[in-house]
Amino acid sequence: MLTFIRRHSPTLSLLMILPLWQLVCVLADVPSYIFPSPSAIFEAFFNVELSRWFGHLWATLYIAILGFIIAIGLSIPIAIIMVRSDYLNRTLYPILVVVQSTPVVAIAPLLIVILGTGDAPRLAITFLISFFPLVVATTTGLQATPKELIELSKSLRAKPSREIWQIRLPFAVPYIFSGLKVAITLAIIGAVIAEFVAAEKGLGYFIQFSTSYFKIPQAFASLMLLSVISLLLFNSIKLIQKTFFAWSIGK
Amino acid sequence: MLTFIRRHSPTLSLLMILPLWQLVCVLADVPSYIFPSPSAIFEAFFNVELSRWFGHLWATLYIAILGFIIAIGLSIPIAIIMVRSDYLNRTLYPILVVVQSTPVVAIAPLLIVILGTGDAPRLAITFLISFFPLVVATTTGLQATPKELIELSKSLRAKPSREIWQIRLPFAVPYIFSGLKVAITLAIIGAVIAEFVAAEKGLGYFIQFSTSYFKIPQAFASLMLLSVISLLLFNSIKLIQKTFFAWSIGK
Amino acid sequence: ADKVSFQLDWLPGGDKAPVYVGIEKGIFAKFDLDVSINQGRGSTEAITKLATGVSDVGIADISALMVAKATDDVPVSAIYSIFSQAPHAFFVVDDGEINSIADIKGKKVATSPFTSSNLYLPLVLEQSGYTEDDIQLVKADPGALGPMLATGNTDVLISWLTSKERLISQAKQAGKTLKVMPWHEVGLEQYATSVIASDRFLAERPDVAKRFVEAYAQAVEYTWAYPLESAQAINKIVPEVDVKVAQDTIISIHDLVYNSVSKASEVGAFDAEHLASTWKWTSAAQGIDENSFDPETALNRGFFTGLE
Amino acid sequence: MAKFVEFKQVSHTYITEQGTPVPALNDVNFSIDKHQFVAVVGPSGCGKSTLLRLLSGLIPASEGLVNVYGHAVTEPREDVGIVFQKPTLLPWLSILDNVLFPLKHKYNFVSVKDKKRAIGLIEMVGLGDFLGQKPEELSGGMQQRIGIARALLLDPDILIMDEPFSALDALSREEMGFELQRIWQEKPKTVLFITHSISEAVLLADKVLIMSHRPGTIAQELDIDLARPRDIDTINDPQFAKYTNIIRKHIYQPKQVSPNPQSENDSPLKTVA
Amino acid sequence: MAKFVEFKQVSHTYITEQGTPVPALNDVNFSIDKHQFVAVVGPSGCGKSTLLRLLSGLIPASEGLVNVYGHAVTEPREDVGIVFQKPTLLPWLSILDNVLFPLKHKYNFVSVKDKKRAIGLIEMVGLGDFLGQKPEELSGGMQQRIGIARALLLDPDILIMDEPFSALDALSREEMGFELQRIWQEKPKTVLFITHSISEAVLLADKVLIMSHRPGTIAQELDIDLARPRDIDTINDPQFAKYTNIIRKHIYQPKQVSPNPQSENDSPLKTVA
Ligand SMILES: Nc1ncnc2c1ncn2[C@@H]1O[C@H](COP(=O)(O)OP(=O)(O)OP(=O)(O)O)[C@@H](O)[C@H]1O
Ligand SMILES: Nc1ncnc2c1ncn2[C@@H]1O[C@H](COP(=O)(O)OP(=O)(O)OP(=O)(O)O)[C@@H](O)[C@H]1O
Ligand SMILES: Cc1ncc(C[n+]2csc(CCO)c2C)c(N)n1
Ligand SMILES: [Mg+2]
Ligand SMILES: [Mg+2]
Repeated sequence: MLTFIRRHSPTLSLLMILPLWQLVCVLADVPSYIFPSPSAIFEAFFNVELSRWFGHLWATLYIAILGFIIAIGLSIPIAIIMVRSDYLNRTLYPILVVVQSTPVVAIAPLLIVILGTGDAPRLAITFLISFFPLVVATTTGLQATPKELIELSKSLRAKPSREIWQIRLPFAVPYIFSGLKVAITLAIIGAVIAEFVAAEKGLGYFIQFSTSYFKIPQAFASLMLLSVISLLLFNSIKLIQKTFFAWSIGK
Repeated sequence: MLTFIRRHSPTLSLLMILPLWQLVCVLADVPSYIFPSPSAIFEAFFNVELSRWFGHLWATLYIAILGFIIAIGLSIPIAIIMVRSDYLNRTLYPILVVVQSTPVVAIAPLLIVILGTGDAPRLAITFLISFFPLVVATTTGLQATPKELIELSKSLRAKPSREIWQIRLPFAVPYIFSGLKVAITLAIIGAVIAEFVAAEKGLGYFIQFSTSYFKIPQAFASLMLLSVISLLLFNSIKLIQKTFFAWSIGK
Repeated sequence: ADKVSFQLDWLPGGDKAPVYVGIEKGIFAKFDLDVSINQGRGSTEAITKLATGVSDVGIADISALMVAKATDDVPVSAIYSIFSQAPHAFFVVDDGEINSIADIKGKKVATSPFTSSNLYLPLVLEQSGYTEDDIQLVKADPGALGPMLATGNTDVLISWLTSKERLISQAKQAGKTLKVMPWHEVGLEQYATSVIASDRFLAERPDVAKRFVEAYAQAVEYTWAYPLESAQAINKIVPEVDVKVAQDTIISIHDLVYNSVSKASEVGAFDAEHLASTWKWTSAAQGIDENSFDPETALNRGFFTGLE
Repeated sequence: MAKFVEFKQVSHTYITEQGTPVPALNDVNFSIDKHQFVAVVGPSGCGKSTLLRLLSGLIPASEGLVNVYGHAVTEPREDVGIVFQKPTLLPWLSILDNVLFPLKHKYNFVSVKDKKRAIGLIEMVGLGDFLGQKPEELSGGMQQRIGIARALLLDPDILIMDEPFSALDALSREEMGFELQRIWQEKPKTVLFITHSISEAVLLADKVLIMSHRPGTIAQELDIDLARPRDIDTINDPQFAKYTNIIRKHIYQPKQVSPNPQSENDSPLKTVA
Repeated sequence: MAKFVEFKQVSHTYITEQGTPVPALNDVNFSIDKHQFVAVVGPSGCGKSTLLRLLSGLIPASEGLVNVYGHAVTEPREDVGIVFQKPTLLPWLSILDNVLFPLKHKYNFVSVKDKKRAIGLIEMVGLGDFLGQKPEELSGGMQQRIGIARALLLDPDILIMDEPFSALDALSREEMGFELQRIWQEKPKTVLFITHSISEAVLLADKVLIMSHRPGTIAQELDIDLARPRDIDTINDPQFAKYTNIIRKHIYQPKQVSPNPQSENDSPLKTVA
């Protein structure tokens, strides 16, 4: 029992937040249109059919995961290319910085006109928002590989691609996972922002929708759901690292 | 001359984009309300007084830099705390993930009500958007410190704080800079998004304003200016690393 | 002078002219008022800011206020009506293919994801005898709508009459002319943008509020009497606003302020029947029981007593 | 003299990543007197470094008791200086700062006098010309010497050295050994010295612990009764040959021992570390 | 025999981070015949590892020419196996995969036969029980032995070893030395062997290069004319003592040489690496 408490004390502490929050809302009489109490949020949650929640949740999750996978699939090759060619490094990096620091909301019309109104612009936005940390982390990791390991590869006269795949990339794994952890949360934000820009469903859409009709507790219920999927996805990344790349975790 | 070309070939390649872009716009007759040509953008740029550009630019830059500094000032201590206490690690990390994946746009009214209408909500938004990569990168770096170096510190029975400051933090420097590079671009986005939500000046505000008046070339001129400051800030980070932490750069 | 903070519901523009006129033309000064302006990001946000005391008085869509009061008794009341007709409208390329709302059946319609127009859309279509399932509705960022129409990406777009001039001039760039079909013409009878105030402000500084409404009413008169001067007044305070665009906007929305409804009573006053119609449409759109809320409770009639 | 360090029935088992236990030490018992110089020899992988880590309090023993001055060692002690088997220098600090690191790390303060002392130590190990360079710009042996200088900076009561001279050439090794003896005699300290060189062990130590194959146990404790200070001529002492022979016999046990004891003594290879 | 490896007036100067030049090698000239076993001895920091890196093509010489079979070495060669001074194992691979790494890395293919060979090599270095473990779970000496097994996997024509036995105990060291000789005789190869043990150099090599202090030059080339295969008894050959003495004289030059040559020869410490 005591070890149970000790092991789960973080979870328990986190659950303690809810009654505290409720108490603050009740005692300070916080209006629910500013900061609804947990009970108001739960009520709002159950006022919406579960199947509708599920529909919104799936729409967001689908875009977030797919966009995230696209981000991985493109940014790791980009990082590899940039490490292998100084010219491309110095040409691509500024472009990536510019792309990354362009608020997607500002180029939303362009994206919609080019990509239409289907999943494509939403995937593009999710990708654009989440790829950069992956490129930076992977590049840093690939470049931080110790001289000795590079010399080992050079001494074997292996193809440069194998130096990347069998030495630099494995060495970069802790860096890459650091990037993945950031990228997965950005993928979720990206999906939500994409829904602000163009969508008919999804949690982001539902948040905006609820807010614009003053159903703030309902918006917060969507936010809570969003938090849950963020935690799930984030912990999946941690789990993948622990399962398949245990050696890359310190301590 | 030849070495000049070779050294600056990335810059030259990047500058080549502009005439290409112009050509595409002219040949394909792309309407300027979708994707304005560079010439249209330059024209729009000079239609606005320089002093007004400067005002908007400074408003955004100021928030971005200050928010970025706050993000550094808070996330590195948070990372240190999380590395030192397993309990806090397991309690704080989920909270940070939730905070990070909450679209700030959705809680903007809350921030404004709590923080007023001055710089505070904009700084808060910038901070909220940019702190997470720093926390993740710093935590990863602190935890990746090799066992041998930790044992060296332990064997000296130094205060744990010095283990952090003199061993783990220096070791984490390449990780931290990887985080800083991401965070600085996010700080700019953060400042812009904050201006979308609550501002009466700044490049983000001006983009929104221009878009809502369908002055797309003017919006793109702001975007270009935004790109310039992103590149400047990003390269400042790189320069700082090169100047003060040269040992942390691979190769 | 008494300090009053004024909350806009969106960015500055021709449709927000009166408050700028009041400042620039010295009308507020005449009433011993020192008015400062907070820009806004939507009616809901403006109502929240008033409810929490960030601002004293402002403008917002009264249907948004009714919904807010019906769901969450917010301490905010409407005290003066500006638009006595809803600004929602269909915009189509004027190529003779679509001439009435009935022709929209089966067409591709683009709208912004979060405009209140979307709520009234089914009701408007119902007037022409079909439903949302009979059109192909796409939602996209407001900035993308004009380009979509111009590039033939969509047949119809839904926007507000306050954006009319801008949409028309954008279409002109693409060599196209637009046809505008306001929804109030097919029976969407309702009040829209109104001056609203926090109840605390009204209770604690009734005298200031009273003077403000009077000054604001004078500014409204001035605005539509002298569109150019009014547009220049905005430009003086917010140089980003184009004088020409603002002037065109002011002129083009004249009928939202001066129409049969406001002529019947007075500009600024709320007619009980039109107010009831407003709530009827809004409650129907929101799926709220019409009888669960008395639209009168969204008003405080004690501050605008008419121009002398 | 009081028993300064005591290992009582100490066993240590590592658990690998896959969960298999690897017994490293098994029922180790020995003691060291205060200010004794003890050398440890034994085959590769027999648990010498593990012994070091237990004594320095870096890891807790799976079983048994490690005592220093009657107190169980549960964490690193104040007064221990360690030369690790790998040099473990901090790559971001200059050579001088690396040697000063223990002071900086422990007290966050370095006086001008400390700096002079550090420079003196670096000169002692023959690297006075390299003060400002970074560790990775040094050769393997140079890095190892910096590690030795660093461990001596705090003038610790207990000095634990894990094959400190393994990357040094014959001459440097000899010089460093006598230098170590001088320091130890000037400011007496308890020394645990792991080495692969039998002659080095005999030449420097008061007592040699001979360890058996993994899982390591103490096969024999050998007191070395040679006059101090020892120098290059000590090697010619017949006692010296006797001691090295005893150790050699132990270590070469599994192999057939050459029948000619003279040749064995002469055999330079066997005395090679 | 043709001159297989040639160093012609090779100098190498490192530039440190602060920009100061550190001359490491100065006008080095020597040659190696095909399938010759050459040992290099010299004081710590004299440039032995630099020599290795030049020969293996990892760094280009600042001045002079490094030739292998008449071709200038500009990049690593196909047929070279290197044992680095640090073990440089890949921490994410098991011991077996580390040993297999050269094959995997070069050809991206590992046959069952290769695997058997690798296991054989790991058993040869005495670590058959550790196939599945990770490098950091091994002791220093065990890691070093894995590095040796890895370099032997591809059965290279040229084998370059930088103090490969420095972390091994006397017995293992001797065994590994003879094992190396066996492999070299079975499948002849050209070997460059850096060591700190004078007797080891003489026992194993056809030729010993004696280097002087930094910046290193070749102070003397010494051909070792001892019968093959050499074994434990070779040590008793009077020639053996002669050779070790010559080298010792060179190395101990700066120090006063003991007047008694017998004692010097006997001195086990001096023969200690
Ligand atoms: N972290 C670890 N995890 C698992 N096993 C380990 C670990 N560290 C050491 N071992 C095992 O413990 C045994 C003893 O290791 P130790 O490092 O003490 O040997 P050693 O005597 O210092 O050897 P060497 O002379 O080669 O350095 C070895 O067999 C090794 O495999
Ligand atoms: N990366 C480097 N940058 C600067 N100087 C270096 C670098 N590597 C080696 N040196 C210098 O070159 C010299 C020779 O180094 P090298 O590693 O070749 O010596 P070594 O003979 O192998 O020594 P050891 O026996 O100690 O390993 C040393 O004085 C060292 O300071
Ligand atoms: C009062 C008010 N004005 C404008 C907007 C912003 N906005 C939302 S949708 C849209 C295009 C018209 O459908 C615009 C401009 C708002 N939220 N509230
Ligand atoms: Mg060891
Ligand atoms: Mg070396």
